[in-house]
Amino acid sequence: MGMEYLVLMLLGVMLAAVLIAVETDDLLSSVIAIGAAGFALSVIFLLLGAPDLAITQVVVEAISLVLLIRLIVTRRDTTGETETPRDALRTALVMLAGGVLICGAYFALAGGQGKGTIPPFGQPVLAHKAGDAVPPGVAADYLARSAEQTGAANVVMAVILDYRAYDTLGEATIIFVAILGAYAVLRRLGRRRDTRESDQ
Amino acid sequence: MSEGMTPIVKNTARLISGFIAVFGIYIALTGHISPGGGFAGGVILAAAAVLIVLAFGRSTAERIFTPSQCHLWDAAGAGLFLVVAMLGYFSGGFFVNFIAHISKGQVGKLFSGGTILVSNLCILIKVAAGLAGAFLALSAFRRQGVDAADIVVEGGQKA
Amino acid sequence: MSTGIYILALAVLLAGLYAMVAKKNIVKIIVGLLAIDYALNLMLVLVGYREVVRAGCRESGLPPILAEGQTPAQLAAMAVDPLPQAMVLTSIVIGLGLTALMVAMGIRLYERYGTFDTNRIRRLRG
Amino acid sequence: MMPFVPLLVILPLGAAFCAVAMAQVNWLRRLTAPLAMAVVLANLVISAMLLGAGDIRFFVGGWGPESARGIEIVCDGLSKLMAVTINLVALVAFVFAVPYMRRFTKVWLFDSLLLLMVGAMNGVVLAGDLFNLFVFLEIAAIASYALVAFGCEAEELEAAFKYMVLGTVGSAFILLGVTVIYAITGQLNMAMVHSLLGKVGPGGPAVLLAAALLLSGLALKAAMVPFHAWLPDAHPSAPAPISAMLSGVLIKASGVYAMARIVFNVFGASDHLAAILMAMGTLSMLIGVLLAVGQWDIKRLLAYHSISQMGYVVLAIGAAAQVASRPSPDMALAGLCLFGGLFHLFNHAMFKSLLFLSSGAIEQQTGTRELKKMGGLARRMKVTSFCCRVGALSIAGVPPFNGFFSKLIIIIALVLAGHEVLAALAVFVALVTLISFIKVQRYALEGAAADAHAANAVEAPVLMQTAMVVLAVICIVSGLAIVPLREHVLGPAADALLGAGRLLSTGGAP
Repeated sequence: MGMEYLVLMLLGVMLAAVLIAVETDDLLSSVIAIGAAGFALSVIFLLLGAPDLAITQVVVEAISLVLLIRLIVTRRDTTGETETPRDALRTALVMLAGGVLICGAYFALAGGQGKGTIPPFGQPVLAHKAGDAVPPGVAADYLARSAEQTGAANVVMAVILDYRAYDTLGEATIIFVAILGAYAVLRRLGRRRDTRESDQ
Repeated sequence: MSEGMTPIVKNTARLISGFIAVFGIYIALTGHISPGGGFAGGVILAAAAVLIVLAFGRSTAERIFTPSQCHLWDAAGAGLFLVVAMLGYFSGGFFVNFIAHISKGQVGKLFSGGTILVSNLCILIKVAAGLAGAFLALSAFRRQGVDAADIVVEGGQKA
Repeated sequence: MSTGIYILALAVLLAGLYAMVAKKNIVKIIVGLLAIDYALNLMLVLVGYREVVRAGCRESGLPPILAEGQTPAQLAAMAVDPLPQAMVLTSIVIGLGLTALMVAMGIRLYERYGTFDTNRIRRLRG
Repeated sequence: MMPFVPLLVILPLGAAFCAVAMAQVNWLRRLTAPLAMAVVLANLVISAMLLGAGDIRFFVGGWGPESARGIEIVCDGLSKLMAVTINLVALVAFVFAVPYMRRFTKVWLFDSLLLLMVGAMNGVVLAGDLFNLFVFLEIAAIASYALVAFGCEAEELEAAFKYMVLGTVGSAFILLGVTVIYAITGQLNMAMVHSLLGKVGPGGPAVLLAAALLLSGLALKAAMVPFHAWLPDAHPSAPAPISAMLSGVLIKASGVYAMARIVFNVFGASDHLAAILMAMGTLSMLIGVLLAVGQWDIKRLLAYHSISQMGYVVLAIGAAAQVASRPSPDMALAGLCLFGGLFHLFNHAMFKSLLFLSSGAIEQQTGTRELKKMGGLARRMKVTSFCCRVGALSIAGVPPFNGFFSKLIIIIALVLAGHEVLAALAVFVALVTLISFIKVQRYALEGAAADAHAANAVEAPVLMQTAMVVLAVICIVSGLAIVPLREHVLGPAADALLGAGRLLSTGGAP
């Protein structure tokens, strides 16, 4: 029970860090604040029974921070933000979308056990009781049978690399394609100079 | 030399980077019995490479691993993962855990889980090489002077 | 109470969305991307979280890793959902890839335009 | 046939990994483009062979159908139609790219990124699992961000960044929608989710939230009108073969296809969803074409027409959903709507790729994209102008070409479904499209050359001509071969969508 409050508190820290990161004028502070949010997130993962994710989140956070600091450290942006009427419109649009989303989420969550709502926190479909409309889902199967079917003690790894290994092929391809894309964008010259000159 | 950071940082990096790399490999190897996995391990291994690039500078780091090698290992890791998946074709499907069909090993020991161990290693290689290479490419754009010179040439031709 | 956790996670998402759509600085946009990513990952893990009743009091669910001396049946009765965690792992990787690509583009844009301000990065009309 | 289905995804991905490794060796570097072409050709052959086979459900990892433990690959009529379209356009784009990409550095990066995009799109159309769909959508999207910026010029980077920001927001909505669906049902397999959503009550607030999130995310990817801001920048900035791929297939595979799949096969056709689709389709159709008329940059003009033409497709799909969700649905009419929509989707892939490729050829030979600076190209670039004319006549809906038939079917279906106003709007949009393309003909191909570049333009290289002629021939033939196409390709595709809809309307609907 106390854990719920702990998660709520950490979430508050995270929200504050994200808001600081979004609103502060200094880019370095912004990056450091988002790093703080990421580390708070990894603690939340640990509390919610996801140690795999906690480890991954910490190391990914470290690498993303290095990348972001690499981006800003030698590049001073002296110009302040310029405000145009379009920006106010965009802000209003985001606020509107956000309001709609929060309302939608509230109705989707409220009602507890009602029909067609998200199950309350702590009682997912997995924790199925007799009489529920929805069977416990595929996850119960994974938990009960992964040791017997795949021989792996870590069920998350069994899901990632055996049951749903096709997704992981996609995941590996994503990091591959993103890095290849970064290489493509970072080429010093996109077009050959000689041909361009002869074209003109 | 002006490249890289101070000798204190360099010596610390020299000491630590090996440990970081070994920890990354350990995390990947034991992914199927304890928290971790190939991706986290690969990122840790890449962090060791990033540390070397940051501490010693880009040209020193390129004596240890060149961008071309990074591409090669990146592609090799991804390709090997695909090969492991394709090997399952002979036992009747795609991505079949064919090793576990033969022998599962003892649950909780290192040699268990069939192809999960092998796949974790492939992902480790892929992620580590890819991120290290990407960081090398990014750090080529560090100094403003070089970048600014490029703009003038390009802009002059465009106009 | 439990709704509050979801709503707070959505608030983080909205802060990120606001930074991505309305902010004019490339670094802020990347920060917004990271925040959106955190919120999505958190939502997935929240959805898979489970409380168990043991000896009359509510406790948090176990991590889905078979420890020494545990049987799979115990795990199935008490562990949290492993599938959202697998999805989050993929989602974290996507976030890292997008961050790397965006940082690369940010470096090039700064080189071409000399600023991170997207109001000054505006040669196209649309 | 069954073991070949995953090859559609594996071959391009594996070839892309190989291409990156090959490019690190000097003497192998030139072979990446032939490798890519060979692989895409093999894919095209496989997908054409699949057309003859029945529906295939393939379970990855050997986990059988009983529990949906593994990921399912579904290859039904719609997937086959999309796979053929994707691989056909990709092959043509690769052939066109050989001479076109000579101006660029590090072409192997282009080859492997495009291969990854093709593989990912094949993965999208074969996915039978919501999260798998999201993963492949994301691969295709990331590859396209990088490809839009491939020239590394300021405008290209700017367009790519803008595209990337909006694309990421779209992906975030999609993932949130998938999360909500998983929270309700505990399943990710589309068929399982569909049957479980019937049990929890299709009108529940969480189900509506998930539908809204998924639809708005996919509408961002498909550049439907309230979300279209990125497309007119991103598509013209890319190299011509990539523009052809993006406008020709990417917005279809990762936008419209996924939307149709989710509306019909996951949520089941319902009145609200149909209304949303029809509204978005009509708005895109109108606003896209009105914005296109004023454009003088040929590639921007084509990009705005993409928005408008995709509006037709989404309108037809929405009308089909609306017909199918009526109390006593007329399935033949819904099938006719879908037939028109999907036929237009296929035709648009062909003629829009053709138009983008010919605009690329014109840009390369004259050095400009401004219509006013061209002129008289019909005499100097005979093959290119012929192909450009075929494409223009097709998109404008002039009788013997394929665009005419698909628009006609959509309009007839709309009238039959009782939407006379929308049908009239569709006719109006077709007329405006015609006017807009008469402008292109007038300024680019006819008249006198406006400046020295246009006056000195010569015909494009042979491979570029070949690529364009292939597409032009398909544009002419598919208009005439409408009956066999309906029999073997489009009919099964429409059935794939309506099959589940029929189940819902007789079974679980409240």
